[in-house]
Amino acid sequence: MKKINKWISMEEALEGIQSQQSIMVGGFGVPGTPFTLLQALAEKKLNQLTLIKNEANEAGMGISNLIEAKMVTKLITSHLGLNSTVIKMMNNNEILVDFFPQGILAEKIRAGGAGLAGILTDIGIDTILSRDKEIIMVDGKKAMVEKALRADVALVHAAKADRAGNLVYTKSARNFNPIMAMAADIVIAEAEEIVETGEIDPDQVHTPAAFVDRLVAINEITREYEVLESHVIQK
Amino acid sequence: MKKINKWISMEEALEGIQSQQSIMVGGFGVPGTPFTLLQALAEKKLNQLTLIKNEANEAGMGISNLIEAKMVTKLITSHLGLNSTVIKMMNNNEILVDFFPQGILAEKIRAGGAGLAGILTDIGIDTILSRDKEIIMVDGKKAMVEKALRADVALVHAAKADRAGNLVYTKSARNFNPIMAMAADIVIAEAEEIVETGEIDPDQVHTPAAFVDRLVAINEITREYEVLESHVIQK
Amino acid sequence: MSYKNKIAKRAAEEILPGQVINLGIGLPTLAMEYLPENMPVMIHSENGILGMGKPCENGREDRNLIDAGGSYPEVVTGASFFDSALSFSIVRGGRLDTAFLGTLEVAENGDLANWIIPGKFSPGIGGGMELAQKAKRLIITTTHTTRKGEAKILKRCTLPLTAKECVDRIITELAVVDVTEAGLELKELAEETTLDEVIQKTGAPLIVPHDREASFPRF
Amino acid sequence: MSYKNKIAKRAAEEILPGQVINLGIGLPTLAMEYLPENMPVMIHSENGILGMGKPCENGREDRNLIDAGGSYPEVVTGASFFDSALSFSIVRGGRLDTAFLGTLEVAENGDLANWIIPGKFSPGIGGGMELAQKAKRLIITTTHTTRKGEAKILKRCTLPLTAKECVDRIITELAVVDVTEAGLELKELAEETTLDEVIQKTGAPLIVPHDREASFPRF
Repeated sequence: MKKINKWISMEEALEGIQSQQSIMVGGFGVPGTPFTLLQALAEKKLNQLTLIKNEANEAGMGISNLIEAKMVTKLITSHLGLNSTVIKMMNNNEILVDFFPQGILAEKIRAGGAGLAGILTDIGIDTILSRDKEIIMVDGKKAMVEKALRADVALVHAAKADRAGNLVYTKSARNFNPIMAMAADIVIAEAEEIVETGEIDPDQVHTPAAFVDRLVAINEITREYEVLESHVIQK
Repeated sequence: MKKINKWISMEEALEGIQSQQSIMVGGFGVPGTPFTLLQALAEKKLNQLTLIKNEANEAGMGISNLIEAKMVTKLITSHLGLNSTVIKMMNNNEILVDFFPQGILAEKIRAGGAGLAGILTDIGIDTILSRDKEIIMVDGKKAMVEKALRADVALVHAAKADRAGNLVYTKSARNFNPIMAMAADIVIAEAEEIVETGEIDPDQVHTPAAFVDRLVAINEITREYEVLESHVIQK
Repeated sequence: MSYKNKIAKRAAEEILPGQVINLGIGLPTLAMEYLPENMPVMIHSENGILGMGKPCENGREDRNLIDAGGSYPEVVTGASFFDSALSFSIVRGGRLDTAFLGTLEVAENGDLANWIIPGKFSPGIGGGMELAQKAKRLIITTTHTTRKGEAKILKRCTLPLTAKECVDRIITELAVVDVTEAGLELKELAEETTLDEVIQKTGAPLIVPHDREASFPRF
Repeated sequence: MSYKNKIAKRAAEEILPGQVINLGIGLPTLAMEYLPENMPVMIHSENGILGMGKPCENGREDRNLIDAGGSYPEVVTGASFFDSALSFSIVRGGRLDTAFLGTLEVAENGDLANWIIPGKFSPGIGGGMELAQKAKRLIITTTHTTRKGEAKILKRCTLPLTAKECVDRIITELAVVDVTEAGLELKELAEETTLDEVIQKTGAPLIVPHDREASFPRF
């Protein structure tokens, strides 16, 4: 019998991804951003996408390329501090941006992945964030209803994968990747290294194969993945 | 400067644990149950404890010893299928038992650890479980409010720990341990092996040191930790 | 072949290559025996395993590795271990292709009741409610009747439900029955039984799509 | 010493051995320089690090390892990496001893406003709201006034809040001020300033517990 093998070509991996879909994208800054998948996605010339990502990368990088190319109608995110280009587009109403507290964004995504309807939290309860939120009382304290968040597609970046789809992340490149890998109908992972199934210690798998639908190899660690010289502190 | 060292004696580890407290206990069956901590706890002759554990171990083992010794007023659990002694005590009103679906019990504990007020779920929505629950509508569908669960103390079992309190679990002995280690005011871990800080790969830590308050070494893998002959299928 | 083995053997045929499967409590050991050697399937166990294998060879049991029923399994190449929250995220998050569960009662609309007999039997809930409600396909493996000979397949469940309208297929030692929009449809007959016996032992109307008993696929 | 360095140096004194600390964006690099060598402290970074160290030596940057502000840190012995959900569980779950945040405004009741100037500035929320609301101790590190010389420490915040009544201590280049039940209490004065200057540049009444300016601890 054949072994499970999810490693396919980039063309197969992106098959069926359409305009108007919602797409989660892993990464916090450069580490963990699936630049290779995003580059291939950018070439598909889709539009009216909803993207979900911690931030918008920086101008000219990662999802910022898709946003700058007007492929994105809405961005669900936590912070755009390092991307003045997207901030300008937001201020000019060229893109709709929904902000959430970073950990609440993570919990909404995780709740989607965990098949929950939502979470209850007091984060932002005394702020303008609570304005449009349903508030209920839990043990005498106010809590906001934050709905679970799922997407049609998730794009994640792993340091290592096996052919069955088990993923391992490294260092701060883990971030949103494991929770997004739980929370989409089609989960596509790019990996820097793809090994034979069985080579990853079962105790050290970060994302079990059950969550991963499609797997591509990164042929080259391109410039985008490398250290950003502008963030290096010269001493 | 001194390094962080949470490895202490059993006496120090259990200091301050009192009657009437709530105690989470890791483990699913034998694997991951902190038998050494439970044995020491049983010797403290406390009473009116509330225990939170996936199941009640089996008669004469683990938390069943505490329950049989009438130290426990209430048990929050998922299933007692393998412990007819505790089922009898439940039926005789010698102990109050709150049952939750296993994964919802896990999510309630995790929510406690994650500082959420609770979760929203449709599990059990069409059953008698929903009777006493607050129901709200989320996107047109009914969802039950399940409150976050925290405890005064958590007792967890790790395969390996470093002196700083980073924990690693093994195989099916992970189960409820990582989420309980997040969800108590005092988290006490027993470990089969305690190594110098730095010997665990930062990518392979299952429970970061921030969650662990006290650490004890298991001096001996006693009989309770071993394979249960009654569960071995003779072929 | 015992009725348990018969059910397990037929249940094993429901498992397709590449799927994520939960075999419930009790069935795993038996069903695993009937899976083709090296079948590329990922068996999920509630206590935090994906890629469970056959029961251990005697003497090779690992004290740190049990299945959700307490037995000692092997794991397959490509297995992974995780905590209980992630384990049920696989179930509730829509990543479980098929779950198998036993039952006390099952109704013609797919309602399932398998966890409590009020006042008599209630060992708890375990993972069954989540498996029943969230597996993409739910197959009930059960004896056709109780030990007393009472029907377990009913027009309506009399016991408190585990989940509503969740069952897709019922496999017993006598028959394979599907839950359809139109009602319960008889799909296969066991070699040892007759159409009349199955109809008589089933507590709800059966849609019988074949003219003659001989036309039924047998198992 | 620049005002930034002065604030970072004073902030570093707030960190006690064994604590779990979040240094916010911008401050980490500077404050780390003032921590005693081998201080046993666990620095948390929102993007999934516990045990962040000093900034990397030039040329030793790791493309997979940044802090929440985008800089390239080292990690200390005993560090761990985790996902964003677990990272904020440390914060909201009560495991963060002290957080440091910058601000736009801070009020005498401890209200904090540091994330939005409606119509002008709103790069998002990031992790600040959770740090402000859930750290066991919240210390604000900020210039005493805006670039235009307007007070940042006010009777009430005029901007939308980040969190209510969350601030414990304010450290500026001029003073250390505590938020108390009775109001803002002046604790220390910078060497370069006078009591009058601090009172004049503070937009809320200060409780001044010392008779003479000379009695104040200086930093």
